[in-house]
Amino acid sequence: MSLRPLAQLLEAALFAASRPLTVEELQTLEGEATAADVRAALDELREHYDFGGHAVEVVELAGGYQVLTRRAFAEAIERAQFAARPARLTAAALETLAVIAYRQPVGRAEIEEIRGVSAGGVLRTLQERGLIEVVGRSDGMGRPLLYGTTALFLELLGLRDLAELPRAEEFSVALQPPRPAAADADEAAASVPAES
Amino acid sequence: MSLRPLAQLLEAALFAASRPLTVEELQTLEGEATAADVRAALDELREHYDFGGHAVEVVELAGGYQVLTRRAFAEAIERAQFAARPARLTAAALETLAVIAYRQPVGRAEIEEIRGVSAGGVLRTLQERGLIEVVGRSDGMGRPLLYGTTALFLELLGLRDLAELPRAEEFSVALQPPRPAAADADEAAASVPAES
Amino acid sequence: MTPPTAALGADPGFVVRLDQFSGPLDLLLHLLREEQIDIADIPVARIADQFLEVIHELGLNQAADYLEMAGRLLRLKAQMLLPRREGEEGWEDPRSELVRRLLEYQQIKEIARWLERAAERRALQFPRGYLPEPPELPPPPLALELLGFVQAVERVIAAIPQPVLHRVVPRPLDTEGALRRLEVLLAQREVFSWVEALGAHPTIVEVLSTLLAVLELARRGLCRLAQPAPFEPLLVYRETPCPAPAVGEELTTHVPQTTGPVA
Repeated sequence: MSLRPLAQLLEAALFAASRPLTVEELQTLEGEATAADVRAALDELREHYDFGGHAVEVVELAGGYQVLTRRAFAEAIERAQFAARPARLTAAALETLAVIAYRQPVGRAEIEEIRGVSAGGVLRTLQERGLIEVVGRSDGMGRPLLYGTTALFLELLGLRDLAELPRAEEFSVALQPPRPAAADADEAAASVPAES
Repeated sequence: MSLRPLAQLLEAALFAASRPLTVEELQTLEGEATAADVRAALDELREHYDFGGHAVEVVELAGGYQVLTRRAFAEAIERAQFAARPARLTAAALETLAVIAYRQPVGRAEIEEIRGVSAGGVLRTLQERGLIEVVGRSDGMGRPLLYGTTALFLELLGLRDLAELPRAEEFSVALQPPRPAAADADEAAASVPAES
Repeated sequence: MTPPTAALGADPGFVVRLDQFSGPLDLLLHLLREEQIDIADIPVARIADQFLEVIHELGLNQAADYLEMAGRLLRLKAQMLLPRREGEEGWEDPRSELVRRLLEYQQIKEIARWLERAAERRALQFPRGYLPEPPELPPPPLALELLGFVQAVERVIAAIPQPVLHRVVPRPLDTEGALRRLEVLLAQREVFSWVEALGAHPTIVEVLSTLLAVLELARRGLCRLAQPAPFEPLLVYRETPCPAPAVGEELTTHVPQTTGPVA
C-alpha cells in the first residue's frame, strides 16, 4: 500500500527538518489541510513505518513530531562510527595550526592578519581537538588570549619537541603579517612636497 | 512486505549519516555481510521506497549511497522553510571548479592563464568549502601546488564519480557567432545526467 | 542590439558593472556577442577600442587583469596594422593566440554552466536535516602528516601579500637643503615656527637636518631661537648678522628652558 499525498509531504518535511515540527507547521505544507488531516496523515506514516519493518519511527517530541531511528539500531550504528567523518583537518584548520606552531605564543588578531580570514571557528575546533591551548594573555589592548600547540600536536606529527619542526627558522620568519606599503619610510619621504 | 534485517540496518545507518556511505562502510554494520549482500539489501530498500510511495529515495552519490528527499517535494519544503538549499557558487567559483575538474591535477598558474584572472581568493574559498584539495606538487619551477576536486564536489553536483562529467569535447567549440543564451541553457540542461 | 559602449553613454539607467563579468575574457566574449562577431575573424582595432572604453567607464582601480588584456589588445591592434605581402609564406595570424584562448575560455564557461545546473538539480534533494549526536566514543584518531603540515605552511606564506621591497639608499643628512628652505622663510618673515620648515610628512632624517640647519643659522647669527614653553616648537626670529657673533650666546639667552624637550 502506497503512502497518500499528504503523508508523503509530511515524510519529506520531517526528514529534511532539523527539529521536531508541530501540527500547525505541518499544516503550512498543504493549504487545505486541517489539523485533523495532518494527524491522520501522521498516523498513516507511523503505521507505514511500523508495519513495513522500517528502522525509523515517528516520535512525538517537544510538542512536535520527528522521524528518528529506532533505539534497537542505535548500537550497531555507534559501533560502525559513521556519524563522524574520518578525522582529518580541513585546509583552514591545518593552515591555522601551522601559523600557531611557528609563531607561538600568538593571538587571534595576528593569526587573522597572516591568513587574511577570520579564525574564530577554526580556533575552537583546534582547541576541541586538543591540538592547541591558551598559553597566556598578551599585554596589548584588551589583553587578548595567546595560543600555543599542545603535546598531542607534537605526538601526532611524531616530533620530540618544537625545535624539530621542519624549517623552523625559515618559516617563522616568513609567516609575518603583511606590512602595509604606506608604512615604508621611502614612501613617507616621497610624500614630502619638494621645496626650494 | 517488511524490510529484512540487513536492509533495516542500512536504513538506520543511512538516516544517521551526514554524507554518502560506501559499500565497504555499510559492510561493517554486519560482520558477515559481503559486498553483494549489501548491494542486494540496498536494492531492497530502494524498491521499498519506490513502491511504498515514499518521499525519500536511495541515491548513489560520490562513490557511496545516501537517502535524500525526492525532487518533487523540494518546493514544499523550501516554501515552509523547513530546510534551505546550500549557498550557490559564484561564476568565478564555478569556472575555477570547471578548470580543476577537467584538468586535475592542475596548478594555479594554468587556472589563471585559462580564466585570465588571478585565482588566489577563489582557490582559498573552494578549499575552505572542501570542494577542492591540494593533491600534490608539480615538478616545475618553485614546485607549485596542484589541485584536484574532492568527494564533496561530487556530492554537491550529485555525481557518482568524475566519469559522469560530460567529456570536454561534448561542449561546443563555437567558431561561429554564439547562439542566443536561451538555446545554450537548454542544451546544457539536456546533457545533465538523467535521474537514476 | 545596441553595442554596450553606446548604451553606456546614451542611457544612464543601463549600467554594465565590472563584477558582472568574471574576467577580461568574459568581457571580451560579451562584446563579441553583442556585435555578433565571429571569433575566428575579430576586428581587433574596433574591439580593442570598445574594450578600453568599457573598462574606462567602469573604473580601473582594481582591474589589473583587465588592464593586462587591454595591453594585449593594443599590441595586437598594432601588429594588425603592419603591412603584409599577399600570399606571404609563413604568415601567422597574430590573433590566433587570442582566438585559442577565447575558445578555451568559452568551453570552460559552458562547463561551468553545466556544473551550475547539476548543482541546482542536486539542491532539489534534501539530506536528512536532523543528525543524531555523534556517539559517545573516543573520537577516531586524528591523521596529521608532516608533509601536509609543511604544505599548509607554504600555502599560508604564498597567500601573504608580498610587501613592496624598496631599494635601500643611504640617506645622508641634507643640512644644505634645510638651510636653503630656512633662508627662504627668513627672507619672507620676521618670525616663524621651525616646524614650518619641515613640510607635511617629515622623516626623521629631515627633522634632524632641519634642526641642525636652524642651529647653524643661529650660530652664524642669522636668527635667534626661543621656546615659549616646554614641549612647544622652537620659534625662529630673523636677526641681522653682527660682525662678530657670540657663538652659542643667542641660544642660551633666548631659550628659557635649555633642557626643555623640543617638540
